[in-house]
Amino acid sequence: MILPKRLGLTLVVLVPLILLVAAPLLSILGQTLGSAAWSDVLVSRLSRNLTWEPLGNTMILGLGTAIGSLLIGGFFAWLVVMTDVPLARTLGVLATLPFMIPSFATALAWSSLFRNSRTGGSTGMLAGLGFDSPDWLAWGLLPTLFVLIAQYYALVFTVVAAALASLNGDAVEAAEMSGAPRRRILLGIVLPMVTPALLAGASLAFAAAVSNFAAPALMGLPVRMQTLSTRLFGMIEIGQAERGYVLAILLILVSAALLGVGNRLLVGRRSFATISGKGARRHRMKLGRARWPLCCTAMAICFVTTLGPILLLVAASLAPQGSALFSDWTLQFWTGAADPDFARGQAGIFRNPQIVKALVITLGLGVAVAVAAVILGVLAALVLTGPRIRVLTETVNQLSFLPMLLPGIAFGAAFIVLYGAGFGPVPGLYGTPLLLGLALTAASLPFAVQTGRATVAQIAGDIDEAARMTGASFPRRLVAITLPLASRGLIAGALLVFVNVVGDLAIVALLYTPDTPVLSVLSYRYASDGFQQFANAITVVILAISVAATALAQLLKGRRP
Amino acid sequence: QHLDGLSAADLLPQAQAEGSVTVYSFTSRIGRVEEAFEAAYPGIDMIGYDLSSTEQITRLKAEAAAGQTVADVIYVSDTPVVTTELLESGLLSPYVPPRVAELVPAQFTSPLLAQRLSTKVLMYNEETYPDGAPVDSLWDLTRPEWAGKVVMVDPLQRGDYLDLMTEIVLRAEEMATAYEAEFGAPIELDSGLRSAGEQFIADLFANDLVLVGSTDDVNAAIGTLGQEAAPIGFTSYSDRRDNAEEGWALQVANDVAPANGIVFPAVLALTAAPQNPAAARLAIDFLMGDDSDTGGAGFAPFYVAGDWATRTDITPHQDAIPLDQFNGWQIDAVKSAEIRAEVADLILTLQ
Amino acid sequence: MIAIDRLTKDYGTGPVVRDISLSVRPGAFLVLLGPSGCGKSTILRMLAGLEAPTAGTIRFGDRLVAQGGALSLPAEKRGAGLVFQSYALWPHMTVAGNVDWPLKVAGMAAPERRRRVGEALEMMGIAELAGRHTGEISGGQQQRVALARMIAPRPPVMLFDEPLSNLDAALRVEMRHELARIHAETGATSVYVTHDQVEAMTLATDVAVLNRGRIEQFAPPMQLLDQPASAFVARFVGTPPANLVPVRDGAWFGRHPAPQLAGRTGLAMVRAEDLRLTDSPAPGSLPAERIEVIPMAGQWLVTARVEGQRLTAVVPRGTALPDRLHILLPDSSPTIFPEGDPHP
Amino acid sequence: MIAIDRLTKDYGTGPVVRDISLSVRPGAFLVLLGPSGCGKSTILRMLAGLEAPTAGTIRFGDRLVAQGGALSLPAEKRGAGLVFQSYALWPHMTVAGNVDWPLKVAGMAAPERRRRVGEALEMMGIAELAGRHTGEISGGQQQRVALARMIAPRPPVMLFDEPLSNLDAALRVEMRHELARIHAETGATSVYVTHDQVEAMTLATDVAVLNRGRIEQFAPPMQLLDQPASAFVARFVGTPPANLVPVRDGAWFGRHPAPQLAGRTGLAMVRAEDLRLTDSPAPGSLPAERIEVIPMAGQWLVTARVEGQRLTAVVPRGTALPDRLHILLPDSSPTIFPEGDPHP
Ligand SMILES: Nc1ncnc2c1ncn2[C@@H]1O[C@H](COP(=O)(O)OP(=O)(O)OP(=O)(O)O)[C@@H](O)[C@H]1O
Ligand SMILES: Nc1ncnc2c1ncn2[C@@H]1O[C@H](COP(=O)(O)OP(=O)(O)OP(=O)(O)O)[C@@H](O)[C@H]1O
Ligand SMILES: [Fe+3]
Ligand SMILES: [Mg+2]
Ligand SMILES: [Mg+2]
Repeated sequence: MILPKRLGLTLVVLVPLILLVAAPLLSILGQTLGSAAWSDVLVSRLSRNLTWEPLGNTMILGLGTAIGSLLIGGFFAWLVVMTDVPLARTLGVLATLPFMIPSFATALAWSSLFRNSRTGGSTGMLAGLGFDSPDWLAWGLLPTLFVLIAQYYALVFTVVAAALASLNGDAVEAAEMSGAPRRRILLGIVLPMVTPALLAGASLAFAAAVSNFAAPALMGLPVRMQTLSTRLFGMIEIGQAERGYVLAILLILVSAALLGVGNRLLVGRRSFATISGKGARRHRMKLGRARWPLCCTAMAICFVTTLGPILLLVAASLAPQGSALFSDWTLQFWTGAADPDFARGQAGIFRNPQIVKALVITLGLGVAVAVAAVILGVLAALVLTGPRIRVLTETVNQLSFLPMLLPGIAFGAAFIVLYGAGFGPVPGLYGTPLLLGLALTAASLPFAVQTGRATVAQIAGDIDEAARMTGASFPRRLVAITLPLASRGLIAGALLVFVNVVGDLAIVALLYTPDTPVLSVLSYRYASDGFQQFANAITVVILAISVAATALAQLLKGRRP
Repeated sequence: QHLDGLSAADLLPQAQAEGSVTVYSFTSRIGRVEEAFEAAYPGIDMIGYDLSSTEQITRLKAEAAAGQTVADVIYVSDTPVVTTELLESGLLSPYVPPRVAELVPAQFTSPLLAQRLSTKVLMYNEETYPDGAPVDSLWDLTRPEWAGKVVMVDPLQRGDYLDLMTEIVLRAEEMATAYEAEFGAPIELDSGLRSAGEQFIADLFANDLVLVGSTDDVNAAIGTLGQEAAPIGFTSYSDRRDNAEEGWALQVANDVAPANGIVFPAVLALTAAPQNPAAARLAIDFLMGDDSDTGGAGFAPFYVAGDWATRTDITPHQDAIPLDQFNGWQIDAVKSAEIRAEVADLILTLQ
Repeated sequence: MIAIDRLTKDYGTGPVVRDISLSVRPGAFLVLLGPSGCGKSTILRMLAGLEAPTAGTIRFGDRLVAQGGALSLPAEKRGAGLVFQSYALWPHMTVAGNVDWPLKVAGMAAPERRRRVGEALEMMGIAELAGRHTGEISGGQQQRVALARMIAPRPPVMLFDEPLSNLDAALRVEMRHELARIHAETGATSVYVTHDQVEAMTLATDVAVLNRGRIEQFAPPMQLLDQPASAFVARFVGTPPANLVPVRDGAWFGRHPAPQLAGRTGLAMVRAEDLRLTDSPAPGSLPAERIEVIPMAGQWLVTARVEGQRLTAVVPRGTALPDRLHILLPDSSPTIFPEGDPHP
Repeated sequence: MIAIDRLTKDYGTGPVVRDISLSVRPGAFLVLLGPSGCGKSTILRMLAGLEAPTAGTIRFGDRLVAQGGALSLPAEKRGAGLVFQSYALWPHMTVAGNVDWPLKVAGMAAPERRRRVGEALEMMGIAELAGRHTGEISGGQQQRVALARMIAPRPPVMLFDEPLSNLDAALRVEMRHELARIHAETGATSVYVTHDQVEAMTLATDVAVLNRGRIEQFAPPMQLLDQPASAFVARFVGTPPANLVPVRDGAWFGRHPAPQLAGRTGLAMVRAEDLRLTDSPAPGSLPAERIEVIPMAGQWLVTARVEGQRLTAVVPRGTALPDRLHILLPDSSPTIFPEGDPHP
């Protein structure tokens, strides 16, 4: 028997996936077995409100976000990477940022425009101009969808831009030769050629949207719109965790089915080998007169989705009153000494003795997890883009995608149960940063795998074959050939993982120790006692780190020919 | 256990030998307690974790499953869940320092020792309604003029709001009486509803109740200055102390029939097998405050207007209504826990 | 040194290499010749270890390297070099980097590597491009990089897939001589796919003519010309290849009887040099329509349509060639193939 | 219809197209011939609009489509079709999809498109591959897809970059005839890059021979053979190309005086058919060493080393050819080029 090609690698990838993803998932599944939660969720008088309506909303949001993100993110990626648009680098950075902005800031931006009097308080700018927005514009599906798209188009952008950057010029030139107008080339040739990246970006956007809690909670609850994530959070919060877990499993099943179908429909047998072994010149499309209009359009989108929320977030860390963000700014929340008359005696965040330690640990964790996830990610990507092996390949695909959909708290708990105590010669990991790192690696895998796979799929088979002919071993080829060629995707993946880790709270909250404070926990601590400005200030710090990482990633990418 | 009977002074040597104590706390104020504790008992390292009640519960259960006990002491609210999920399953054990046993009323020492009391009560905007609360009964909230103008956190998102709803069901008889007082006729229950409490919840939701995600959202909704017709809603009485800083005009509606909401405890307990049993007890003793009027350094972070110490010898905060004049129901964690899930299901069908 | 036995390959769309057997001695230079899509590259890829055979075996010397459905020694263990039809250059490396990397993999020391890279680039006439990236050189230059990369480590088995197809005639002659020299020097057993008859004729020790995945003829090059084994080979090999004129019942095209063809039916092989052209009808001549005239080897190759079929004749340069010609078929043909494809 | 004036292109590594001017009438078939890397593809890309000239102008008819540093009408507005040297197939589409897409862009109705796709694939002999993806067909098949894709919309200007380089000889003849037919039918002005002399001779109305970015000669095909403008052209064009024998002071190789060369110095063009070979020394013969023998057009092309230089002679098939030969140079040469490259 000839063993299927890549069987060894597939197994090598499966082992960590099983340990990091399948085991926790099964342990969560185990908790729901035999519980009444399954029937409550699926077939009781509660199931309509508990399950089906939220599921419907979730799917609308997930698919809507995926589509919206594809359109905007794809457009940006094309504009920045493939054309001679002015300010391309700036646009490139701005379009990456929304993913790093916490949802509540983006929601705040929407609210500050469209908020109506339904929840009292202060109203938005439109109301100030005498136009009270209708509820459908201020609350519910539409604004939630907007907030989600405004954030997650950045995912599609990041993945697709990486893929486009390694597109062979001549295929696009061939399309230009056909006389097709630019839009036609974009939609007919350029984007379809990076289908794996589109699928990866859309999958990530979908997963991020369906698991997002803040946006539907802020924008949806006032009109009683529930999604699976708000339900799931609520059920765990009120002590009915099993129901929450069942909902999560349901979400995973539905998403996995969608992912599977999407893969089959969009990828199929087609090849996306756009990095070919015949040298081709890079190619930037001339926009001509459309240059500036397109640049302005892009800038406008960036302003609404990036600069606006950031400005609000910064303001919210400077303004004493949440209802008057642009008055009485003070640096007290940042650098102020403890003053009993101010913020109940709380000193500014830079005087928090833990901030430096938290900063260092957060960065360390971010970098370590990014490296680990990207290594695993690229191996998984090789499996996914190589010859298919029945069942195994699809298992790798699904396992590497679903951690985003698992509730972080359950995921963290499962890690404690599975690896906390240790077994046999393996020491217990509970309370060590390693456990935190492992869990975060697992949780970040989707970013690494999806981005890696999108670029690895572009490498024509003969490029690796040529390396095999020289007698080079797999690791050698990986390091010298595959990694450099996929580097843009990997850098993008590492960036997404890093940002995800730096901002994560759900998993960290359950696994951190006071010895390993991280920024998100500090922020959470402030928020939990109502020191919102301090929490915002920390969030701004996290954002600043993410922006710095983005800039660094841009630099790294720019170095490559 | 023999340690339970020891005074703080007697616990100290062993506690110092243990050298540290780990506390899971639902509030970050544990940080300040930590400083004070380490100042008071040099050589004993207090390690504070800031974890929500849910996280504490999940963490303790996972620790138990993994056979690893990290926490010695927990400081938590959400008593209905804590009692069922943790106390009954043996993950916690109660402890009342002998020093305060006499100073805390019995209802607050069992099943777990309550350290202080917080609230989820009806509050209004005193700028919009300078003449006092615009309602005199919870039932007013079901009237058409309050349609779309009552704000609270989704009870299926936050345990304390579910506790509030549960208490209303538990107090069905009082609710029935209040109904008759408000509308002049005995209450008629819709089919499928079993009590005046359930009827109230149904009517409240039917009256376009506005749900939000957090207490801060409620505060902003009802408290923000400059509103012509501010909504009304349930939130924490203690948040009133932030009025000046946040630009709010929150005020509690105390004269509301039959009650304006709930008063619930934050409890202290030992984990089932603490690694530092003496230091753990010492920490609880410390958190209960010293013998001064305000409870001293150990209690200082919790001595705020709108929260009340359970110790009768601590002087109530001057800026707040004293507990005995406060018109809220004190919840019963055990009874609450019994019907809480049912109430949640009821609410689920109403949404 | 290379022995192929009953080799078959099926990508799932029907067999593309069918039941091929052949063997060549060590140091042989085997040329695979055949129409586009006949399976040449596939055979090369199976020899290289990049594709596992569906059935059949491949042996390198005594070593069984592949056996259909059971074993396929991976490419990196076979010690063969391959020039890809698609070049398969590594786009992130410079020209020199592409040539250097295999040497690095082979564990050569830096000075030796530098020498070999320089030598290989020099030989291919692309030394001054060493620092360029592969997207910054012309197609023919890329092809030469691919060739240099394969040759530099001097593998014991060399596989070439149309390695000179994008070079100009002059350069192709140069390169051909270089390859011949390298082959003579190293004695590496080589398998060479080409569409260029001259390359096939000059380089090969053995030629396999393939058609639809089958071997039509396996023979030394000259023998292909002199004794083609089938109509297909006759029509495929040679510059120009032979004409195949249908003969029915002893008559050319079934209409122009020739005494020496008496009773024969089939496809008669008629070499271009055996046809004669006149500008006026002659006894036994057939009217023809001139299609094109190509100067070659001091002669003219004239292609004309006769009875609806294209025939090519060689005539001395300067022959008068009006649009309407007359063609004189020979009296007979040395070889008449049965009509119809033996492998439908 | 295409007029190029002082066209120059520099990628930043020195000019690769230098100051080229030429013009062809509508319907012309211009062939670009030249060694690898001489700038053929670059010229084609500038004509296509994919590359902007550094200096100089390009006109399509009256229309100025490119002017160095100032204007370059984008590719999609030029109405030209291009067969890429690298094929540039769209990997995510099937064979049929690749051919269909440009038709879709042109706004053709579905039935018409279906017809044209079918026709183009049929013409290229790849109709049965319509449903395959581009990674699942052979190199030659890919090249034919590229050709079909360009031809199907019948663009008014057709640009070909070595479109038949990966096809076998027989198919190449077929395709050449198809291209000639299409050109005759549509009258599309065509520019065709090739290394195949036969293609150049048969398809071209005009040939530009390029060398290092410059035009060496611009003439109809036959004229190139008969009157090469430079030693480079003489050495580059023809099957086989002419030999260039150094003459110094009236003597071949400066050592074998020939009366009619008296006083001449330079590179004498000596066609292969003007050389004679003998197996024994004859008066005035030079000793030679046989390198290779290639059967072609019913003759043998013999390459031999004489005085350290390779010379090619045409001899009748069957001539006796011992390893050591003797070569008889003609009495004179019609053309003697000055020595040295005019463009160093
Ligand atoms: N992007 C580039 N940067 C620098 N030099 C380039 C670039 N592209 C091509 N060249 C150089 O320009 C010259 C002309 O290239 P071009 O591709 O036009 O050659 P060509 O005549 O088509 O050759 P071939 O027959 O090998 O395809 C070559 O020497 C090549 O190295
Ligand atoms: N991956 C594949 N799946 C299905 N069929 C394939 C695949 N690769 C090649 N083929 C088919 O197999 C046959 C042989 O292909 P191969 O590449 O060996 O041809 P070739 O002789 O090298 O032709 P060329 O001279 O055009 O390069 C072709 O008809 C081709 O269409
Ligand atoms: Fe009233
Ligand atoms: Mg091939
Ligand atoms: Mg070229």
